[in-house]
Amino acid sequence: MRYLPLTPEDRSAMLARVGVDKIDALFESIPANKRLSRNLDLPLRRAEMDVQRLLSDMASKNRAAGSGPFFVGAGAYKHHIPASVDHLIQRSEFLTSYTPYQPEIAQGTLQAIFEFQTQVAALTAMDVANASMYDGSTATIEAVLMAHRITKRRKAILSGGLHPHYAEVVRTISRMTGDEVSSLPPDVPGAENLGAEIDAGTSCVVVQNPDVFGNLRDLSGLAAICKAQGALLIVAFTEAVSLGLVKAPGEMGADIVVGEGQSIGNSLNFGGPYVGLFATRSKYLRQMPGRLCGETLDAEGRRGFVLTLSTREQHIKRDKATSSICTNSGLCALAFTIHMSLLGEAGLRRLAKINHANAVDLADRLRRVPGVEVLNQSFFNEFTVRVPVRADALIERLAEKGVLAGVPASRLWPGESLDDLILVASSEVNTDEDRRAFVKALKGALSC
Amino acid sequence: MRYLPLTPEDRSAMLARVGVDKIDALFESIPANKRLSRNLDLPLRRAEMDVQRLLSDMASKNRAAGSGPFFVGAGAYKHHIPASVDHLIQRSEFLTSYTPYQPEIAQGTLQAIFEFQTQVAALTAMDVANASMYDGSTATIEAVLMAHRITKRRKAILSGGLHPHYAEVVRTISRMTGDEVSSLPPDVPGAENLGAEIDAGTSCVVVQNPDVFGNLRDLSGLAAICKAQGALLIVAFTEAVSLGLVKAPGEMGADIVVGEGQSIGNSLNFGGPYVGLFATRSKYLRQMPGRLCGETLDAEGRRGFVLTLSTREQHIKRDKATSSICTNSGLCALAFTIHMSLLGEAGLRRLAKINHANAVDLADRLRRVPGVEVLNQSFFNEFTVRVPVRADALIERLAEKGVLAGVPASRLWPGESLDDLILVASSEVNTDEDRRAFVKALKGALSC
Amino acid sequence: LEEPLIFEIGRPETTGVDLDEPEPFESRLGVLERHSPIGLPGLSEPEAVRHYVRLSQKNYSIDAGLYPLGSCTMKHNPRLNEAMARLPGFADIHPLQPQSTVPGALELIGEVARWLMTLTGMPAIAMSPKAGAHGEACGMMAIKSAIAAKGEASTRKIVLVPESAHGTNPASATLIGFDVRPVPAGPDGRVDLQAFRALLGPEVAAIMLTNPNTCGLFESDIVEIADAMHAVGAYFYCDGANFNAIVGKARPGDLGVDAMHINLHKTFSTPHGGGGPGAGPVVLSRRLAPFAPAPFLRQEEGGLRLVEHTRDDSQSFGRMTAFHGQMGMFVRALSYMASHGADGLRQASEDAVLSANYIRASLNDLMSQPFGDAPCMHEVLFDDAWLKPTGLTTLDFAKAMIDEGYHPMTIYFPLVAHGAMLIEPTESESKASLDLFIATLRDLAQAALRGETERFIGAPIHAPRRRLDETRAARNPVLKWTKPAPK
Amino acid sequence: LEEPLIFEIGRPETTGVDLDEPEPFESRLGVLERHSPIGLPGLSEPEAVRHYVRLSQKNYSIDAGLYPLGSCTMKHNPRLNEAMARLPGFADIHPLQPQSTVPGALELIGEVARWLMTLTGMPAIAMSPKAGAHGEACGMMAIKSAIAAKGEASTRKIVLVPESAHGTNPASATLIGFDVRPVPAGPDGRVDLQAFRALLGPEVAAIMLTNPNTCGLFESDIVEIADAMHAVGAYFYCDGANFNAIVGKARPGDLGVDAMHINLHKTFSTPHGGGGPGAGPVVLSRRLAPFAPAPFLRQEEGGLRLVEHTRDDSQSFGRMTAFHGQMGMFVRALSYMASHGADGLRQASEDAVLSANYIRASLNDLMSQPFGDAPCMHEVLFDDAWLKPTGLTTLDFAKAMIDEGYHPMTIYFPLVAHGAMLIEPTESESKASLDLFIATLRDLAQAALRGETERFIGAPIHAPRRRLDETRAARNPVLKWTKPAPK
Repeated sequence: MRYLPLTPEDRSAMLARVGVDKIDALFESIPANKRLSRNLDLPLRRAEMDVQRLLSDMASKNRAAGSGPFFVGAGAYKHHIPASVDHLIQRSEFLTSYTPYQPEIAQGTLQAIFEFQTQVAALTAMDVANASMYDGSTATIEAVLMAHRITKRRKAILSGGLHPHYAEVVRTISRMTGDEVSSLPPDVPGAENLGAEIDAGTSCVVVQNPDVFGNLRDLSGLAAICKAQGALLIVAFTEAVSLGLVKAPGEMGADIVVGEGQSIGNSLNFGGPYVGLFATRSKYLRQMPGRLCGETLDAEGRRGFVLTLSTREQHIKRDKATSSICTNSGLCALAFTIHMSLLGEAGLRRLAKINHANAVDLADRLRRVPGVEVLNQSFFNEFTVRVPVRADALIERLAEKGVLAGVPASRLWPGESLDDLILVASSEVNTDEDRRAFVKALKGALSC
Repeated sequence: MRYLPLTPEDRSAMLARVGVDKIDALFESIPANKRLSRNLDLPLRRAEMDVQRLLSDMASKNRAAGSGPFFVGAGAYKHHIPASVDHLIQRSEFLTSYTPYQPEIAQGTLQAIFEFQTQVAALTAMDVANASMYDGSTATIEAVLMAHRITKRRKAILSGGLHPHYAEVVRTISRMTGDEVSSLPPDVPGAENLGAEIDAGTSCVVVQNPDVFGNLRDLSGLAAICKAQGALLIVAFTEAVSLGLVKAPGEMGADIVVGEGQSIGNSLNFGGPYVGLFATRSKYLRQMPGRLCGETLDAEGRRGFVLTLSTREQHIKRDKATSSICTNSGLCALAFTIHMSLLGEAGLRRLAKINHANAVDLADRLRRVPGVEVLNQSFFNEFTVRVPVRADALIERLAEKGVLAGVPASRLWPGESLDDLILVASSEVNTDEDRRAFVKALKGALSC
Repeated sequence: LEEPLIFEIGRPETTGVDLDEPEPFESRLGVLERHSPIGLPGLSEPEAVRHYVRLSQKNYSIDAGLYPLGSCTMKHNPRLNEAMARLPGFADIHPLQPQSTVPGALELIGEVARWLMTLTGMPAIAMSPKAGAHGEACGMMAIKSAIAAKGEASTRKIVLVPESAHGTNPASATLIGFDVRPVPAGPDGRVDLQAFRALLGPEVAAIMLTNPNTCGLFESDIVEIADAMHAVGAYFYCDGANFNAIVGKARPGDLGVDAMHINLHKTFSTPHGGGGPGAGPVVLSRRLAPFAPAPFLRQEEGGLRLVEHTRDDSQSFGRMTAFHGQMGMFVRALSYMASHGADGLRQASEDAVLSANYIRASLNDLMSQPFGDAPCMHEVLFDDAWLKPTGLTTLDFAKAMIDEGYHPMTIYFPLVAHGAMLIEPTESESKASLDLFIATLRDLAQAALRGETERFIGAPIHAPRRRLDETRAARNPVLKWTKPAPK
Repeated sequence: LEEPLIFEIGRPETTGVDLDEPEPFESRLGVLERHSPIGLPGLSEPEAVRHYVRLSQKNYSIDAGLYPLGSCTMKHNPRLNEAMARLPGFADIHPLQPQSTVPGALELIGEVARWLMTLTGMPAIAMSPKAGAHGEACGMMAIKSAIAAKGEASTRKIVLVPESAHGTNPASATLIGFDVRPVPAGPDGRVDLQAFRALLGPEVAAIMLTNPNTCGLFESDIVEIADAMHAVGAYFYCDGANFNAIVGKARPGDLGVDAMHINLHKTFSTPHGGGGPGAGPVVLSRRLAPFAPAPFLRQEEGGLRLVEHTRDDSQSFGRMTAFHGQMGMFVRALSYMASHGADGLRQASEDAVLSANYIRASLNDLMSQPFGDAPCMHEVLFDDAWLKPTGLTTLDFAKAMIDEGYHPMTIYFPLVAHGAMLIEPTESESKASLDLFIATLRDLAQAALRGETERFIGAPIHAPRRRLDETRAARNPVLKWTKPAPK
């Protein structure tokens, strides 16, 4: 087998050194009646060529985002990733290394993490960021739990503009921990009064910006109310590119910022792996979950980087840890950092501006389609439209016409009577032609 | 521009150091009336995304070999290349390094070349091999010129089984040098009497095995005649995989062996880049063209590798060099070496056997199609069939049915009355289903 | 060569991504446009490539050398996996595009699920957990839900965790609201069965047991343990981190396991990537299956469908993550499993165990083992008793390995061994590679015993950095770059 | 760490490529089956990956550092190029599959041809030459054919080649059956116009002139030279190796050039790959166009057609290679050209020239220049006059650069400068990178002048190898591995 270097002769020689005559002698600690004596009912080994064929056949049944006009967002976004990003993260030394527990021979990974932490802190306008979480949704529940630890309160208020999957993750874990969650109903116009929900038992308010319907929210007032009530403001985002054009959570008074970093450097991947971003104020540092990289000196006084403050982590603190997370999204974070280094401030701002321009253009075209209404006052690169038919069926019809036109709200909020809404996203990858194709297909679908 | 690191401020500072006030001051040695003052009539710079779209659109208009049943050979062959080969040759340290003229910091490239030379010598059963040529055809004319230098004669005899493009390359250069070439007519059955062509002025005989029609040739007798007449036997091959199953040129008495190495490790690439293999007897070493890597010791007595015997080469010997070649096919040779290291002797033999088995199966199926005749007595993975219609039109019709069925002989030998012949190749990538599809499409095409 | 930070070489106005300024348009940002500087330097592509290539050159990797980290299973990462995960049909599909446009993706997830269920002998699986610890949480939530369904939520809250367990086990259990009780190890490095039985009772919800355990030993009493748990109405969570030892040799489902996460980034060769991403699907017993989280696959007329929301009458405990799990890792894992096949996977486990025992048998005369010298599974555990007389520590020994060109083994874990050195060679090493590693360790051990302490306490010398001051880093945390004050 | 040869670690029965034995079948090999051992070791995939990763780590590369090889143009190799060249529609198409199935490939070749003709201002192009020297042969064959067509084949056989030329120039001319005459350089490093004119006559076939020349200087008299050649019925071949200096700034076609090869692996960023592959398309003047080799593109009704055979009445001189040229390199080059655009290419040339002059102006107080200190093009030439008093050689200086983390510049070329050091930074270096390089060279130069010879003669120390014994290698050539005799 091509991945197994030992030859039959090697195995014999090694068994001899070990002092047993057959390999099964080494498995005798497994109860005899539980040992498998033959192969399981699965295919036998295959040539690389055959595996390639097997998987390529499956892949070819899927409609790739890049194969036609594509406007699906709602938590994951199609962006162009520079070719050098994938080249660099595939370097053996990044791809096949472990968590940098031996810093002397892991400075590459560690320095990249330090750059990542600095970038995330700058983007969110917060003091400190960790080395990544699994994704935006798991970062959100970690933020809620962190707020509970800090405030010693146990109730979270979830905005009706929070991605419903994020809300569901928070509710799921909270049910287990016995913490209280108050979820507000879907807030299409982004007009809910969150401040009014806060009481003395409120640990935190979780609000998303741009919210899941695309509305931009000025959170400064809410931050002030939170502060007054002793609750923490947790701001989530699902579209990291928005931070190039939209006021940062830290600028509006957030205590903890969490978000999905997929948009920068990472492919859609049908939902994973992605990279969760997590940032907070310095004063809350020791309640922060996840890995942290810090600067230090080596024995010769040269700058170097190490994992630090690991007394918060499970491998040291076990049941007292701030989180159970171990493996995080290291390589996705590296992709994020490389892509962000390539963009730089000027590139990110321009990328964000193009996204916004494309979305504005699309919204303006869609609102001119009879029967279609764009609901947003403000938005970044995603907005909500009302259509005069069932949105889910319409989306299927548009897909048949070659346009992947967005996410029907009913897919995210089944049973919430949002059946005529579609979340529509547009990024730099959409051409004018793509947008025209969307409008044309939409008109066609609505007229039949 | 994303590939240009200098900023406008950098440029100003640098101009100041240089002591000129504008960049054009550095171009004043170009006659003033020949300096361009504005952009040429070409598109301006484009985003990576846009270039990707431009090139992807062109690529998508081509029918990839892997997209359906594929039986085209005649000098280039579709084989499966292990994924690790491409990963390794894309390592920055291999991909973006120069010819290893500074051996202390190029041992990676040098050792790989040394392995390549050893592999090629073993495969061909010759004493020494060089570090690669451009491709099989240019290696062939280099071999002819080398034979002229060794024998001090100036006439080459080209077998009628030599790939006609190879023969044309030899004739083209020889016309320039004033050397004589005797090209035998296309030899479909592989039965020509080359020995009879040799005379006292003959420098070399060039014969291909398997020949271009697929026939296997026992060259031992011809080698003896060459030896007796003082001519050199040059054996060419276009399918390196054949060397895993077919007696090696060196075993049959070849003096120089040249061949196309594309089959191992290299994609079809519409004809290039490929990698020319070149091997000979030790006694002819100093007349060999091309780069050579040799073993030596460093100042501390450790084994190391260097380019050697470069007094044969153009950068030292200039007009007295054994060849003008400078840049060769380094990275393609590396791909060859890695793929060959993965195969090993057992893997190569089995790969060759599968190729042969698939070709035998295909030949047996095709010969049962009414009106179709397989002309070969012997073959490896390619053979010639006679069809009852014009082959070129038939190939087009089969292509329309999704089968790329081979090369019509008329494409290689226009005007030679070989209009009803097709060269058909089958490798390990062809499935049983592919072969059935070929037969079905062929029956369909012949019946309409 | 020193490599600066991007903040030291980049410039805010430089970009390695060419984009045209859009045509003028009317912004819809309202008052929320970001005006203040962000603080992100940009690099041209040549600078970025060189920066990250140079950084990479400061890393050790499995591609460049043996990486004997016990309990981490640093095995070869096949390159076919990477190529397959990058097929546009997998990498460039959106989790919320119509399911009708991604049948191949659902098929792939279904195939991975089938392989994992068959290899573990378990009837159900949750595919969405993002890594091992996330899988642990998933399994423990299924257990908690099952307990709640039986009306025992308020009484059954104790989770037993052996002292040798990974830290994630107690952390995950606590996260889910359980109380953790340690289970001591016996003198043979396995669960002390008597002590274990003494802990049982109606308040016990589950045991979290790693098997093979982190001492590299198979818990031979596993069936008794499982039966005892089930007898008191509790559940058996198995930490599958060490599944690599027994794939194709034994099935957790036959041993009484109720839930087990599978680290695709250990057993099934997806790359560790300097810390992630991983993937931690959880196989479930029949009794836990109803509680599995959404989303999950369902075979329907017309093909597979991904169920993203559960009905109100469902027992599903909810949702673990925004989307469907680590698709990119699923592709790699299936590529690996399909390549090996049932026979190759079994062979891989055998080779992993053989290689660990080969190392054990080649070092047992020099180095001490906390629980005596007996066959181990895929990793072999030494302690520092043999090193005591030299005055050197496990850390010193580990750092000296770096100078010999090796990544150290896992050290100071598991906690049940003093100064633990946990070596896992995996099945990916040739005999020549193992022999060289053994010779190097023997040479180092003999040097230590001869008193050549200077070779150890100053190590590493031949590394991009000498030993780094971790105390300094923690005392005054510098967690991001800040612009130095102008001099 | 030492890395053995594959022959020392591989085994003939091991393979990293799994293939099933075919069903039994009747061989058609006749008597020609190969039975004797071949001598090829095999490696499993983990072994092969590690072996070649480790070998790679012994190489310097442009991705890891400045690579100032004069006349080699080691510029950044964009990664987009690599991705594009691997699209199945380019990488996985056969040169002999029906032309109707590859219209996009023909379009691509046509586009590359259009860009190159526009940038050079030349009306025709031969795309098939495989590298620079092959392109030289192509151009010289076109010239020879044109001469023959005029009936001067037997009388016009002299090719003028300046002393500073690349070795490929005289080698190519000789290969084609010309006789080479050297043209001396004047005191300013350019062609000595008077000496040149003295060589002219009816026997002169062509001049091969590199411009900018290998001293980094533009041949200011180029129009006079071209006119003089044409006046005597001869042709002007331009070696385009240094085209990177003038792309978008001047067009060879405007200067009277008849033929010029273009190194796509220099000017247009296709990677050097440790020695190749390159690509050397040749642009041709109107008078040489009829002699271009097959295959070539022709616009026909229904689209582009690749003409693979020329009719008997054609003046085409024949065929240079089996197929259509270096398609993989064409894709990369177009990716590069389309990315830059007309404006970016012009800027690149300006930056390349500016960077070379910046180095010149920063080192001219310490190091000597053979032809005085004056603006250069994209490379700057120093000689060893300044080093003479130290007793050190150019080689010593070059090897000491290795210890500072740099690849040496081109040394001992061109031959017209004593102990030449030819530095070409290209446009890919940032100012910070240039400044560090300059500082390092100044530091080294000052150390040399201070007499710190030991830092040079023993160099390199910090490299995978110390200086290698090239004489030993040449005296007793060991060109392949042979099995050592058993002891």
